[in-house]
Amino acid sequence: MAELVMRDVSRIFRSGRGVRNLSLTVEEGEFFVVLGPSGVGKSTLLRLIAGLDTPDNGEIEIGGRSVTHRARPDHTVAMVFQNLALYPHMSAYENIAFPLKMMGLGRREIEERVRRTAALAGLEIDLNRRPSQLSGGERQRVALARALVREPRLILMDEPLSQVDVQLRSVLRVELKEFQRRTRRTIVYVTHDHDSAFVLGDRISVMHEGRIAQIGSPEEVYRRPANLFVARFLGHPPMNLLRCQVAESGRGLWVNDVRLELDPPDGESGELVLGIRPQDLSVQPEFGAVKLEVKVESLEYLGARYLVRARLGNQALLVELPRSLQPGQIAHLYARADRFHFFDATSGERIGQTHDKASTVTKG
Amino acid sequence: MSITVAMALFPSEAIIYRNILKEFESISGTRVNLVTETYGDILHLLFAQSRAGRGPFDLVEIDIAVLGQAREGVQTLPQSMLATVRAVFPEPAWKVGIVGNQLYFVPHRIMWQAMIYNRLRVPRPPTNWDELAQFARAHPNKLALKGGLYEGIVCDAMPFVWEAGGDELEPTSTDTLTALDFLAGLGPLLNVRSAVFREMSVLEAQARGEVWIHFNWPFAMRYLYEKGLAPAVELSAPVPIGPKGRATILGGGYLGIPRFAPHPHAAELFLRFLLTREVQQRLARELGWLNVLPEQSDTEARMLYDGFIAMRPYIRARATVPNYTGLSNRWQRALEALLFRNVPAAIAVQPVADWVGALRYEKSRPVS
Amino acid sequence: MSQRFKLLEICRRALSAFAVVTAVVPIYLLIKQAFSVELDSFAWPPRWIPHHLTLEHLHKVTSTGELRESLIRSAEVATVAACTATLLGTMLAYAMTRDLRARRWGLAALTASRLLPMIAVALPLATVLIRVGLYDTPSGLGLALVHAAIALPVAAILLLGAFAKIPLELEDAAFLDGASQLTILLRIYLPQLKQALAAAFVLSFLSSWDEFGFGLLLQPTNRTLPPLIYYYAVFGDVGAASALALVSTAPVLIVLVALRHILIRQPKPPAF
Amino acid sequence: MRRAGRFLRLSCLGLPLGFLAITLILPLLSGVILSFQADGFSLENYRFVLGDSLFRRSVYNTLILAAASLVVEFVWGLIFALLLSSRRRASFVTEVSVLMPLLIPEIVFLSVARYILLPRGYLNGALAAVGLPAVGWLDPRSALCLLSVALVDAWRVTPMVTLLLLDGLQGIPAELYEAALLDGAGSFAQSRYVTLPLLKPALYGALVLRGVDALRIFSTVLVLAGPEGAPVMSTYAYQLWGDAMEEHRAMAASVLLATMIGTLGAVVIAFRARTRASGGGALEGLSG
Repeated sequence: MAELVMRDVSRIFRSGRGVRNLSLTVEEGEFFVVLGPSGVGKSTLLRLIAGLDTPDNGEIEIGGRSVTHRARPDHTVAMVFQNLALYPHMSAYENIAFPLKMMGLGRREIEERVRRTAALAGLEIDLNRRPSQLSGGERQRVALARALVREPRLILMDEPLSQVDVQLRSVLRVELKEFQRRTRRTIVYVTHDHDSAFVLGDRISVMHEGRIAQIGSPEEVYRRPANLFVARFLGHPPMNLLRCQVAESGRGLWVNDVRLELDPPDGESGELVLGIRPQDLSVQPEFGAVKLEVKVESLEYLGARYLVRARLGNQALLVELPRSLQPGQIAHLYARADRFHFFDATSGERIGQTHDKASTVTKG
Repeated sequence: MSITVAMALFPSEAIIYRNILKEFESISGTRVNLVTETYGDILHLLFAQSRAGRGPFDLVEIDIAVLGQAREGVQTLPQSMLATVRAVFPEPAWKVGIVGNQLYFVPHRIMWQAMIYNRLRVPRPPTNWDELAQFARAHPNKLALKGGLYEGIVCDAMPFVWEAGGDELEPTSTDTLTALDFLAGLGPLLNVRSAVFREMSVLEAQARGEVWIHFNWPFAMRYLYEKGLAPAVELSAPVPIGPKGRATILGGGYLGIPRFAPHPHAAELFLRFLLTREVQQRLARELGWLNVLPEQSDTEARMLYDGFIAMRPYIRARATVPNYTGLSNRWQRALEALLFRNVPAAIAVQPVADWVGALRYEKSRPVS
Repeated sequence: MSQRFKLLEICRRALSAFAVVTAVVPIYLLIKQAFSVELDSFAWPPRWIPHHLTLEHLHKVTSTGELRESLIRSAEVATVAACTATLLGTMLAYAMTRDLRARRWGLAALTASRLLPMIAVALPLATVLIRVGLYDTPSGLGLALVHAAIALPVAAILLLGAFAKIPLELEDAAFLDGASQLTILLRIYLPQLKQALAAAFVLSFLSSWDEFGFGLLLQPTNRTLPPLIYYYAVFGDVGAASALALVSTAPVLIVLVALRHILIRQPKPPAF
Repeated sequence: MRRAGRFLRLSCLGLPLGFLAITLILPLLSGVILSFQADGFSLENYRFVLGDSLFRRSVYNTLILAAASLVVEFVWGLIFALLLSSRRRASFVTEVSVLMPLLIPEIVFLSVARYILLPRGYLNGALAAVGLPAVGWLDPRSALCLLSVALVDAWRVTPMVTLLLLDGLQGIPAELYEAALLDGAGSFAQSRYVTLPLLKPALYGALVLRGVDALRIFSTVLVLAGPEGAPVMSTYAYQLWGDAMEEHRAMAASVLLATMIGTLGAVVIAFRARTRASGGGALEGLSG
């Protein structure tokens, strides 16, 4: 059953930013990640779901009930904020208890539920301490407990992990995923960090300029980016995108004056954008692989691998290799034909391989 | 029953005054509700009551300078009141309250000006105009007038005008101009800060020895006495006599019963009580008012107030024109020009003459 | 370099010395006058060291009805003014915090009220207060309200700064937790503003305690301290004026020296 | 959106603004109306005030005093601000001393200043002690009197200017000075190319604030010189009201003063809007 449904929702600010004609569905018990660079409308989306903002038009339903025009938030939604928004003048206990107090529950019931939730969130500390006396991870858990304590249908998270250091973040990430698996809560999680998105998300929705560029499982959006934006945004280093020309015969491609023995999708002609991830190129010839002759320009040592900057025709190409190459050298690289992505040069949309059924592309 | 009375008393005075009221309250059985306000505010209240046709006040104290304006706000008092007043106050003091045979106001407390001098610096105070001029020439910067742009300068200058036979409503008469010329002669010799002096600031200058002679009210002696300066240093003397005699200016508070007073008869009773010799003596003794000074037997007080006591027969009231403030403001400007800007008397006084002329014209117009 | 440095150091020392002298001498004179007999204060040449010490002025100041009344009245007026200014300042700052349009209006109003010359307000205000019966009252309520209006801009700006430091998410979080707007203001914002509220209260209190012009014009007989000091000072009562000045300065000095750091870091007044 | 909160917010805005309107703006407007009343509606009061030589002198004095006071307090304020902000921290005593005039109630400060400047005051006493003749610091209408008033006014408010400028100075990052030093700038060049340009917004803001205050000058004149000694616009109006009981004319005079200050304010706002538009952002920091 769909927990959250958004239909054609728009909320546009005077600055031109916001959310445009956005539709999505989140299933019950799903960990749904909204991924996108900052300023793309993720937070607006979250605030609309939370009821902190009202859409200009469109419909929002939570648990099958329309919440588009609610005057006050109900107890169905909770939110964990980027800066956690713990009340600095209240103890951890009071922070967690606050929503219950607002619900008008009795003291004993509050106490019981706070203890239970704190344990669920993995809090094993003295709850009388103030937020300023807690570590980053403990604060994180208090914020989570405060969101959980009302037992909402939907928990919204606005990059709550962005303020802890990298190592703690990966630990907390695993914990959070574990927690969600255990409790089967429905979570909508907003982030700009695709590592988090991949680790946490059952499904990822990539946002671009107020719209959804692609929705799908982590593998889908990584392996079959629906358009140039998603292709560029996911993966590190980013996917190489080369302008190329379909040979007049319809077979083979021209990257400037270099010819690639790679067949474009059927029926394509003229200009295309060819994508290939740096990790998908290798120096080992393989049967049936496409060969690329490049000129090595420079290289960076990454520890386990080398990042090679090279040129194909007059276009830059990044390659991740297990061994080094000589700058100035002409090298031969190989990639399997099915690792190449094709995009329409004008619309930026993917060409060729069909998308997964589950993922949809919204068009403006 | 209770009556409401508005008086211009300081809070410290009001405490003593209430004690005196108690006597009346026990005799008459009437409670007196005392409201202390400034003279300016009492005038406002009076007008408000007379315009509204009702109001709380049964008795008000009005500054002598604005009796002309205040008259429309009060009712006439019975002539029988005059007998009581005559016994206590000098003639010019009670005459001020009479306009066209009708009694509107009676004096509550009165005072007048005399000369204050530093007896260490001025062993023999000037007794006439010539000696005053001589003193000013011999000791420039040591004679002061209350020259600020307020009523004080009129109080200082008008006695000289009167002593020459002039009148504030005859600004261009020969006698008035004689006095003004005399004052103009003193102008450059006056203490430089005369242009800003008021009652207390000139008194402070006198106490500091910056000024040796100036004219002031009786409370000045009390002030100097409290500082330990009088009679050791400072004494009072009569205002120097002029070509046509002596004069000093009358000041003080006057009582009237407002129109639409809720309890006029009780107010009248209270008024009679206040004007008895015993109560006046008590007010003088306890509050330091000057009303009945000749009776003060205390020798030190006599010594302090010598000059004031000597001036008692020469008291003169200001003109009781409606809008006295307007007249006073013109005179203030004229005297400021005369004393501190060397403007010749005839020119300086012209705006006053114009104003008085307009007043006459107004008066001579037939009343429709 | 070192010679120039020396010269600079000498300048620094000289400046410090100058500042200390100009600050200490007036205070000393005040204390001297308050504790010496008045003849000492009127003497010429002036006596830098008093010949006769006395507690008479201090006694007079603390025992005479009029002076004690003024002291109490000043405290009352300042308390009412400070409470009103802090309360209204909090409201205004709260309204201006999240709303750009409210902020513009608020700043414009605060700026305008800062631009008004005292005399242009006080004179007609006296007339208005006479009409509503708040002129020169023993409690000084009319004056207290005016003082509140004068202190309001500083209090509001100070609190605005404090509000701005509280993250927006806190309000959103409380909203999602089910708190009403009033609950948010009272239970989320105010507890975090304790320091700013205290600072706003103290500054408003002192600004009223020190205010002279409106007091002079609106309370001609039921005076507050500053006009009373003025009357005693300009009307020749050196001893009482000095003693009264000391009495009115001492608490201010103690509070301000203690709060020196708040003062130095005080948010700047609104610009135009 | 949050309709429930709108009411609270609106009343939180409306109540204080209404309060300001009633206590300050409404009286001002009623003053404007009163200033046009003289036997019915007329310009008579303005005609009187503008034709009065004393008023013209008041305007002149107001402007001279404001200018003199501003120059003195900004020079001193800057010097003291530099003193307090220099790397070698000023001592507690210096810090308190510099701020002292601000800590003492205005009227107390002014009355002490009066005792110092009186003809037989402490300053002349000090002069006499070293054999110099007495000086008439407060002689009415003298240029010296104006100067005395300006100096005392400046002395009293210098701490305020110091604080405003100090705030600006402390906002300048120390790295900039280090960078300038490495670039070979001496201390003069540092103040010329680093301190002054970066202090400009604070300086400008303080100048506006103090400029308005200087035009409103009232107490200093009243206590030191009396309304006749160095008449300024506010004491002129006060005197017409209190002494001459010319209520309507007093209103006219004070409305003229308010207009003068208001015009200045409007000019500054317009100027500020322009500099802000051009990226100057002169008073940006001050708007809180």
